[in-house]
Amino acid sequence: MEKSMQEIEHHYDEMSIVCERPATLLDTRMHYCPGCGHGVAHRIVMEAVEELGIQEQTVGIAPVGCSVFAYHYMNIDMQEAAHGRATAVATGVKRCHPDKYVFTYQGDGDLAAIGTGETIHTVNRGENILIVFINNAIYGMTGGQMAPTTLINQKTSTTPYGREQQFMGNPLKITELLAQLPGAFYVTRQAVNTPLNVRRAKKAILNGFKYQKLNKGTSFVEIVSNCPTNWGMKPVESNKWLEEHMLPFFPLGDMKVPSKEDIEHA
Amino acid sequence: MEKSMQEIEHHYDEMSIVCERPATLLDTRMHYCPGCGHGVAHRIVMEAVEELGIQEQTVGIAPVGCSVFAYHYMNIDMQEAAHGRATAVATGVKRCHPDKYVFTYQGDGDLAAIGTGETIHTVNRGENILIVFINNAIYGMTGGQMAPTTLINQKTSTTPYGREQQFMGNPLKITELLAQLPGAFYVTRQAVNTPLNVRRAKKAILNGFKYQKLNKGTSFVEIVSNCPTNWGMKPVESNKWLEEHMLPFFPLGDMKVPSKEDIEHA
Amino acid sequence: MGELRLMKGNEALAEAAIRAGMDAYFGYPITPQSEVLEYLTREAYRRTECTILQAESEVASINMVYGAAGTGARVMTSSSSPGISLMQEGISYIAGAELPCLLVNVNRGGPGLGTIQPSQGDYFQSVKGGGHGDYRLIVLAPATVQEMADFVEDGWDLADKYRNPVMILTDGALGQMMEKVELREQRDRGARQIPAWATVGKSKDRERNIITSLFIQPEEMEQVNLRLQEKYRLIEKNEIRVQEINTEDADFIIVAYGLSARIGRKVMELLRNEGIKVGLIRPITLWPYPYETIGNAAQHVKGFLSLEMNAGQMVEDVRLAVNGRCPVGHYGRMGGIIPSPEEVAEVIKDMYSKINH
Amino acid sequence: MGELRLMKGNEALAEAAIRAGMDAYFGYPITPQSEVLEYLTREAYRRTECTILQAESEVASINMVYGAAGTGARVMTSSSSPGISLMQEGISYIAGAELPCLLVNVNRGGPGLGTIQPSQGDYFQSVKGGGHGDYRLIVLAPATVQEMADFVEDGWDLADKYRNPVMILTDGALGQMMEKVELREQRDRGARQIPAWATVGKSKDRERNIITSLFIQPEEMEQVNLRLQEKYRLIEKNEIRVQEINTEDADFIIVAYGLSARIGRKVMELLRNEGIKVGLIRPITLWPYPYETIGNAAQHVKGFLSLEMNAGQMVEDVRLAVNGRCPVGHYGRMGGIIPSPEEVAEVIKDMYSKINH
Amino acid sequence: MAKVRGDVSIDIEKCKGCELCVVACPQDALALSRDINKQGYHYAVLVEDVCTGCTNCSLVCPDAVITVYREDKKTGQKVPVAEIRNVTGDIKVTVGTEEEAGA
Amino acid sequence: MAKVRGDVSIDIEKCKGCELCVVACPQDALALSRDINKQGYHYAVLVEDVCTGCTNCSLVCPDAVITVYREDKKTGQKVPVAEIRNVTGDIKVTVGTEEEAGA
Amino acid sequence: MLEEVIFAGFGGQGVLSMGQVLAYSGMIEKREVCWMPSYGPEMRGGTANCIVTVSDSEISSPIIGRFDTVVALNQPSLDKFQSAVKPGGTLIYDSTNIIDPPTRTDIDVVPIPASEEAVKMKNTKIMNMIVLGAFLEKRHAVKIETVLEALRKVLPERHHHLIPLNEQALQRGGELANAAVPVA
Amino acid sequence: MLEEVIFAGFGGQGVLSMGQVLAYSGMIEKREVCWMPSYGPEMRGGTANCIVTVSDSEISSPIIGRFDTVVALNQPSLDKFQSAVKPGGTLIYDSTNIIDPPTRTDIDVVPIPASEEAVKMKNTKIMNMIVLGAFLEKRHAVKIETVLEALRKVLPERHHHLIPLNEQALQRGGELANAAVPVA
Ligand SMILES: Cc1ncc(C[n+]2csc(CCOP(=O)(O)OP(=O)(O)O)c2C)c(N)n1
Ligand SMILES: Cc1ncc(C[n+]2csc(CCOP(=O)(O)OP(=O)(O)O)c2C)c(N)n1
Ligand code: SF4
Ligand code: SF4
Ligand code: SF4
Ligand code: SF4
Ligand code: SF4
Ligand code: SF4
Ligand SMILES: [Mg+2]
Ligand SMILES: [Mg+2]
Repeated sequence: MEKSMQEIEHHYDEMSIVCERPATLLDTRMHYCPGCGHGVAHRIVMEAVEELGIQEQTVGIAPVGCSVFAYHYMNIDMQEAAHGRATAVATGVKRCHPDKYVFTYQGDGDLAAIGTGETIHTVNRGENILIVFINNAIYGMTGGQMAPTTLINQKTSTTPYGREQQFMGNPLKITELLAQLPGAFYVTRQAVNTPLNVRRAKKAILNGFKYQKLNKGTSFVEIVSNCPTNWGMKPVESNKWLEEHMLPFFPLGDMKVPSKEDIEHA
Repeated sequence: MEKSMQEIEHHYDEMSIVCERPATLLDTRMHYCPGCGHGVAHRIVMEAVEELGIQEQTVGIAPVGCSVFAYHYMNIDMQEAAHGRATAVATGVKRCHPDKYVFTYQGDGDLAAIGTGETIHTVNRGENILIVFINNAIYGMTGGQMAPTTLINQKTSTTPYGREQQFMGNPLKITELLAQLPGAFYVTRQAVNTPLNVRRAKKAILNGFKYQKLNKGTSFVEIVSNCPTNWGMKPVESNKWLEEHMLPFFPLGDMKVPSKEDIEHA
Repeated sequence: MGELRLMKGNEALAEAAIRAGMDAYFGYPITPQSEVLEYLTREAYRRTECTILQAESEVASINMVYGAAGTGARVMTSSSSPGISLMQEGISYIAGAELPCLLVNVNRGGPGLGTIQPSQGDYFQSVKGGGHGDYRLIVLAPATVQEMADFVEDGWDLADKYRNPVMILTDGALGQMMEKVELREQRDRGARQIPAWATVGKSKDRERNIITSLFIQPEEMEQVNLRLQEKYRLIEKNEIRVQEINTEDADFIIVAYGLSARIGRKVMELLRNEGIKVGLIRPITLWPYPYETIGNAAQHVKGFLSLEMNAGQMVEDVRLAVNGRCPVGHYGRMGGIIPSPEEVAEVIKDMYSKINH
Repeated sequence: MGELRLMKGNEALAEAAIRAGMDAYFGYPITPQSEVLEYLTREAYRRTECTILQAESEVASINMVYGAAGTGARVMTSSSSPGISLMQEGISYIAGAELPCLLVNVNRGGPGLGTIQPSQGDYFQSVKGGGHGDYRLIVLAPATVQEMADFVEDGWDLADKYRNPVMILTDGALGQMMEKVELREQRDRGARQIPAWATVGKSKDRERNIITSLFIQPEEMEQVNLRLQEKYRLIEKNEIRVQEINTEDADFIIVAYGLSARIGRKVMELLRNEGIKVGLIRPITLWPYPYETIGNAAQHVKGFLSLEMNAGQMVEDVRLAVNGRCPVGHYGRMGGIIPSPEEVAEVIKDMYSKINH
Repeated sequence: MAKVRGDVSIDIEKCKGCELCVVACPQDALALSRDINKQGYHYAVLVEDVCTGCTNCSLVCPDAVITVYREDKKTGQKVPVAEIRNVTGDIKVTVGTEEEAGA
Repeated sequence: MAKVRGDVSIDIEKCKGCELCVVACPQDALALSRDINKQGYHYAVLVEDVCTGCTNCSLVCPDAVITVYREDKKTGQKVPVAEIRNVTGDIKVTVGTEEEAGA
Repeated sequence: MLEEVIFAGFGGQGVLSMGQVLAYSGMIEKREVCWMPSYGPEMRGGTANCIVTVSDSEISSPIIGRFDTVVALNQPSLDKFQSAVKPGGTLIYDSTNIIDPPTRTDIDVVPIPASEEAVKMKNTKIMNMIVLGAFLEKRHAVKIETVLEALRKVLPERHHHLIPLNEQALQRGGELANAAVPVA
Repeated sequence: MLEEVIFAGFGGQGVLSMGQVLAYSGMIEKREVCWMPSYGPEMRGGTANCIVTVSDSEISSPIIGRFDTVVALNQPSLDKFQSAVKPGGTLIYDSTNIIDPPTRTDIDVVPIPASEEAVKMKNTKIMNMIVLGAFLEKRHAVKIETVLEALRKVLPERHHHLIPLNEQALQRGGELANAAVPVA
């Protein structure tokens, strides 16, 4: 399609900023691949911290996964946890500092494979933290191996002929499991593939932080995301694939929301 | 109450044996405390093996827990697994010998605390094995510490003032979680506190073994049991306590049963 | 003089932890050290409101310790051999991130599930690094219930001083037995101030703090390694602890730590009564190791025996210290059996006569 | 001569495993060794119908290996440093239950998450026992992609011969680099017969088989330990592998294993060109260690340098072997940096001149 | 004396005196002996000749030491017993307190 | 030329040319430049002066390099901008193929 | 002075606590003391024991194989430990529940009908104190007064009313020890 | 003979495969060869490189810091590695997408408009072969025929029809190398 060639003259000085990089997100280039959902997820988490004005009371726990370097970008105190142990580390932090806002940021391999035990018991104890779970159905950092959330027939570097239920089991809906636990206070599944979903996901993150004030249990926000590099797609395609293949299996929406009483009782 | 004193004369030779120690259970004294449910559980598992005539094709996996010495009593090939890893060990066995009958026998600490990750992923893969889960709401072997299944307010050596949900979390109904997984083929909760329950529990164990022929997924049999020693009760009391406190929270019954098709399709 | 009590080693250790101002304990039951967690759940929270949490596993415990230590808290965990093996990844992370904390291994017999009886089979694991990479734990080896208590605060102080994990390596017998113990005063938890590097929320006036052991660029990683090695050299220079008994006039020296050192002492007495001039060197810090003390002794003695409750582990460090100057033997029992002073005395007499002819 | 290929070390290892008649592989991805699992998922099942399973963690992997090995299967797992640390409990169990299996550590830089670059920082963990209790792994250290392939079958054969776990200790560079490799023939999986002790169902004609490492009675446990130690002595007697280059006329010897040995060889050439008679000893088995070879050389050389990609670990074994007969130095780089032959040559010249004056 | 339809034999040396069989018996036919076995437990014994062979006791016995016998209804014929467990028959059985015993 | 109601500034050196903003823009106002930045990516640029300041592009931008401006409705008054990001203004922007560019 | 003694019996017979009382008393008398329990799953079997060392000099090993005195409160313990008494040492046992009495002749064998006696004293719980009394009478490891002081220190207030009963039991044990005739 | 070269550029430019083709060719010519890729999360950034050593004698380290030849296919790689060329060594780069050309004068600098050329040849995929051709022309590490043989061996049958095109590309690269005028 035709496009006008002259450079557009800008009018910044006549307008006000309605959307920009949050100050809590450091102004450094992120190492993520082009179009990777981690970037958006990072931004909305930091926007929440900024909007709630809790930068000074927040401690974040980075996982081992592509987001291992989250602390390079998030301008808050952070700890880098061993693979899968972020919620145990968060427990250590929160138990010693119940007044701080503590969150973990973990991938599907980290949270739902090697970290399954820690994840389940942290939520079962109702640790009063926020868990942000980035589900991209693959091991991104290590080069695209099967994740617990990899879909049936999805090809990965360790399921070269597609994931077979018979041998590799089923994609694990850990979020649904966690929603069953009494320790879970708020459980929701979101995505960042469209502007609308980004808005919703950010709302969920905001809730997750706010609810820590109530001290009523764990908030868990799954974010269905993409991995263009290891899915072998262009970013735009990858979001299409996400919509067509992941969302039907991992439907978006709240699985457990606090009752009015829960919230008023605070 | 009065009792006649003369010794009863027996008439064994005029009758036939209708119930006796199975030949698959070695004729050695068990190390369990008086009245401990492990003994009954051992017996019914071995009765099932005997009745199905699969002693030669069965490999059992013992846990770390009071039943660590199961292999002293069960007259079959057995492996002693690291604490919590019985289902991983069973996976190793079964994947190499899909034609064998493989089962694990695990306590609540073993299966639902340290072994949570292995348990969930083994069932999620639908490993074609039988898992026998002895839930006595306590760590028996190590002297009565809190288990994941310990009830709220239950006193243990690590909850001397009773389990408080706020600090120690909730009793974990792992069986309910596992029933959600597509890999689970048969999931049930039984007990061995009464003759009737023993009969039912044995039936469940029989099913668990039989279903392995179908190769359709994991069979999981929870057995709610007692720990007179660490509950600090006489065996008879302990069964009363079990009925009054455990069964209301851990209701008996099937959670997932194969459909007709499932079974005919074999 | 502080309060005198008759206590189990495990309980003395737990009581000392409360009094040293512990902020948090995370652990998982295992024989023969479950009394630590049990004692703390009874006593600690009520007295100092510190955190006591039974974790779902040792892997969770050590990572909870990581998180708590990262906030500058005075934190510890305890376990026994198999549980400590499960912690090796976490311990390596803690060493790499330079987090001060206290680890307690109440050593039982291995390998595998082994036995719950006392052993010194985890010496290598503790001092050479059971986890991956080049790191060191400061390892303290108590020989009495009194030291089980004393080394808790000492350990934490060392950990804070060097931002390094400290391990108390003891055994099932020391953990289970009762002896009299003099307890220190209760420290005020508030007193210790939170270190500047702790992740407790980035205040406006400072850069964000980051706790990590990841350094993806080789050059950067090497710098981190070199800094760690410098720190270790410093610890080797300052913190070696060793007890020498009758070494000045000794012709033969027993080297032993922990419970074995108590046996060794009895052996020494037996043999001195028989006119054999035996001395005892008891390494109290297993790392840093008293190579120099042993090396100096090697100048004037005829031989050494490393007495251990294992198949021969510390003996390698004794040999490294002696460096060929005289024969070094090893005697050990395994599987939870504690050697009797008499049997060891025979071994030494035998070795001693061989040396002399 | 077998088929010649240009392959990555990790892939050569995986291919060799298939050809050696592997029955099962259990593993979890980690850089720099994920190619092993990836290659196997592409190739193995289709060709030999063996089991390839991506486990949920390294802890699960090693315990799956335990279960499979307990049935007499030819089984292996592979990982890199942090993952190997997580396996320490399982490894100790496997050693205690005497289960033959193959473990591969593609060593990366530690401690902690560290770096994914090559390192030799896990020497201590591998040879002194990273897990609890008195046990030993037979440790093979390849230096070429060819050996990455060859040591797989050799390792399994050793494991079967002694009912002992065998570890291949290699590094990220050897795992990632491509060299030419000659591959052996495909072994028939059926050929290997199931050992008598395997738990595959108790047939009428024999007692039940039990795989365990638990021996609660001290006396019994000690007997087990003694039997293990006997076995280890036997392995030390029979299975030491070492390569010596130019040691006969050498005045100075470099001791190095794996990738470092390749650097060492280049250093040797450089220095020999400058007229310094340098030799190289390359331990191929890191346990059992070639103490004798080094000890003998110590009779006639002026000094040793232990060249490692770590802060100084194997150097302790070199010192134990030399036992004071001449100076022993260490040179190492860390964090994934491979020392250049030139820098090492300088170090030796420096040390050498010091020795001579 | 009640017509015998069932009977039990108890391996008293392995019995741990947990009493579970005693409470499980609908016929109230079992009780714990006042005497102890070598392990020091008051073992279970049949004290009323009213056993119906219902197997309840055997089902709940954690130590699997109770063998239950029953008259073979179908055939009506008396089937010889395979093997009798090592019940030491010569142990005197007294139940309840000394006094009762004296009565 | 359409009345300007919104505008964007893009930190093109951090842009990775993922194109997500381009497809997210309801006004079709964005496109990837034919030129590459120092990282080698074809960066996004505003190519039609039809921006409404809806912020969609900014919301989906993984690298948070889009700042969106809008005319302040309520006050109607033009609010001065806090700070302008390091947009290298002197980069010539051409879109599509050489030929088109020439047209 | 050095006394190495093992107390062995079923759990619930109070073997561990009698050992602790002895150790505590030794501490009051400014001796070196060490109390070492058996631990671990043997407890399942129901048996329990503890080794107590009271000494004037430093104590080396808490776990030892041969004893000055063995106190056995049931048959399995008697069978297991009678051979561990040092020649010339003492073997004290509760004769009430013993079927096979000890056979050694090179030691001082002291049968005490402790359980029976406890029933007579209408409190089975003090059986262990009767035996301890016998032990003190035979071995003089510590003074009875010290033991009573120890009890006052270790027993929670609400149990102090039991101390007189315990004292009687200790005394009675001493008498029985003197009256004891070994079944040879 | 010893050639130590690094190929560096963006992922997708085929730097790893051109290195492999060279190594494979070396193997065919019975040389010792070693191919070492950069690995790990740098890949995220999109850059990739591999070091290839071709030698007559045993190869020591697969990872080296200074090279006989550096082949840079993008600006970041050029910036990062130009200083690593040994004095007198060769620096080959794709001049199409380079903004700041190399500055060193003590080495042989060879700009090749490879991308541009590839577009002209109507197949951007063969850009790397053009560069490889230039490398061979300059360094003679292996013979072109050998490379073609290597391609026949490594390429799957279904791609063999591309071999002639690759051959042209190699040739063209050689010509460009000779025509190359360093921008000094
Ligand atoms: C103990 C351990 N095992 C394995 C690894 C290797 N590893 C690093 S990240 C990762 C998985 C990453 O996948 P995911 O958690 O889904 O995060 P993503 O990269 O997809 O965002 C693995 C297996 C490790 N670092 N440590
Ligand atoms: C790695 C490890 N951690 C801890 C232990 C100690 N331990 C042995 S059994 C057990 C728990 C037993 O409880 P459960 O599994 O419920 O079995 P039960 O005895 O109640 O039947 C524990 C914590 C161990 N042996 N290994
Ligand atoms: S590999 Fe996948 S998850 Fe990782 S940064 Fe790239 S796109 Fe994102
Ligand atoms: S401790 Fe509890 S579970 Fe263990 S044997 Fe005794 S009663 Fe059974
Ligand atoms: S149930 Fe069994 S063990 Fe318990 S008393 Fe009856 S017979 Fe004895
Ligand atoms: S079989 Fe039935 S009736 Fe007979 S003793 Fe047992 S429970 Fe009582
Ligand atoms: S979304 Fe952001 S990074 Fe992607 S092209 Fe648009 S501006 Fe560039
Ligand atoms: S703000 Fe809205 S209209 Fe303006 S460029 Fe972005 S998406 Fe398009
Ligand atoms: Mg992922
Ligand atoms: Mg339990």
